[in-house]
Amino acid sequence: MIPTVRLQREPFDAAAETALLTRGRSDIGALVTFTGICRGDEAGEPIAALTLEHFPGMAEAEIERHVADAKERWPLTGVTVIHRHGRIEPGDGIVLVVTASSHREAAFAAAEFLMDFLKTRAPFWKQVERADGTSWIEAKKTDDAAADRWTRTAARREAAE
Amino acid sequence: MIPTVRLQREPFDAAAETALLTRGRSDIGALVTFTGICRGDEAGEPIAALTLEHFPGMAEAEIERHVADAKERWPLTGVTVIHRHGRIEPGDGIVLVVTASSHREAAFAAAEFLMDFLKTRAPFWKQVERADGTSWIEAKKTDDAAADRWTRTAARREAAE
Amino acid sequence: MSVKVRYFAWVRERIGKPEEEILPPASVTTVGGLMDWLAGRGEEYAYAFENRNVIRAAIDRAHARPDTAIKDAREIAFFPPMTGG
Amino acid sequence: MSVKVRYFAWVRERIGKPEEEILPPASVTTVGGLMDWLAGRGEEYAYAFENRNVIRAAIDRAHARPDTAIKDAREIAFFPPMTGG
Repeated sequence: MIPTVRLQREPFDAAAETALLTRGRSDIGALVTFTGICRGDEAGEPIAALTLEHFPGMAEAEIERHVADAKERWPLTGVTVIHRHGRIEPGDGIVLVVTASSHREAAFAAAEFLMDFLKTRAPFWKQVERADGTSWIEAKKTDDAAADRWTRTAARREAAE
Repeated sequence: MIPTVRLQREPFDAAAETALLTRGRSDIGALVTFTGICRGDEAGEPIAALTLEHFPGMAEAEIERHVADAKERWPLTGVTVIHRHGRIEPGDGIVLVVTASSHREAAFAAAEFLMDFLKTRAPFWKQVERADGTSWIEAKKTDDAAADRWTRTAARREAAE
Repeated sequence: MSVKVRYFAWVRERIGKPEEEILPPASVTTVGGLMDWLAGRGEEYAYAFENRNVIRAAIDRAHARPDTAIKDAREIAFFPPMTGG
Repeated sequence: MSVKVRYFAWVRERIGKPEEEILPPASVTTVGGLMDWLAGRGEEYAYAFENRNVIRAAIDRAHARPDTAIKDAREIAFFPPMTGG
């Protein structure tokens, strides 16, 4: 199974990506798709758009590292991660994660794992564009906690062995 | 938010359903789609098809009950559940669950919750069709355990109040 | 008072019909009691209910337990553990 | 030995440039030491590194910590906590 990892400025088509991943396959029992979408508000205030800055090279490397990690943790039969950069308007997709497995537990867990790490380890930064100017979104402690649970699980697993 | 719950014999189109759910919206930050697909094997043996029997009336009622429960537990901005019955061939979808929220935690949790309950509480039964005859799939203990974790969470929450 | 019983999946196959009207005696008051009574109606029923612990039931389309009272039930269904999703 | 440093998001905005070649003294051996040295280079650097605890770093495109040695680094990046996904 060769994962698809792509950074792009252009919108993505979730349906086309899942079709590519599942076409001609009969070993996929569970397919989980996560789409992160630009909301029309941020911290309760309306926004005009988000602009995503990223660190080319490192962003791909970090995503690929975590996709490889997910493949080791769960029996996946397919993974696609697409992350956009540049200007994104409300209602448009920012990130797409697709995971496939023979059973749902692995597909769900891997998709959540990848999202938690994309949020906290992949070098992307969101800038909010409002009528009165721009500002950078602050990182959320809850995202760090979400990513941390996978590390603690791994640590517990290793301690138990 | 009015959830979509549908039982049908016909295939579903996940992309069309998510488009319906998200169209014209700017309050959705996270969209999770789960598709359960008929695999080409069951318990290591190749199969020709699955046939899903269901209890009309009760199946809809059970799904709607759990969708209402999910809406109370998480701040969802959209839910779609479609479950097929009748004969389904390998590679074709069996069930579709779409959950939308402003943040990913709620969308992921609600999708897993609904799938765990669909597996254990919704009156559907899978019959396997093989070259040499048919047989009923046995319920898995792991599915009961998966559904049980939501009850335990609720019990703990109530005990803490 | 007569009640409609419905059977699904292999319970239906073993009994050989999807539904029937039955008239259990007044001494049958719970779902579990009804299973005992049905099991005594013939070979096919005995086979369907041979492992009563795995059989699930619903009264008027809501899940019921062996100790659930069947008073006022219009429809009682018996089926194996569910395997949808 | 000179090293390329890159800045992202508000670190870049505060310093006013996306990257530069720098030549820190031999006494600067860690990521944290480099932040201290950069902070002393002028007002814009002091502003960028005023709350050093929140600044993240990467050496040759892999996450690094304040105590990570910068020996052999070809490229060192500084940026705020990430907010993608």
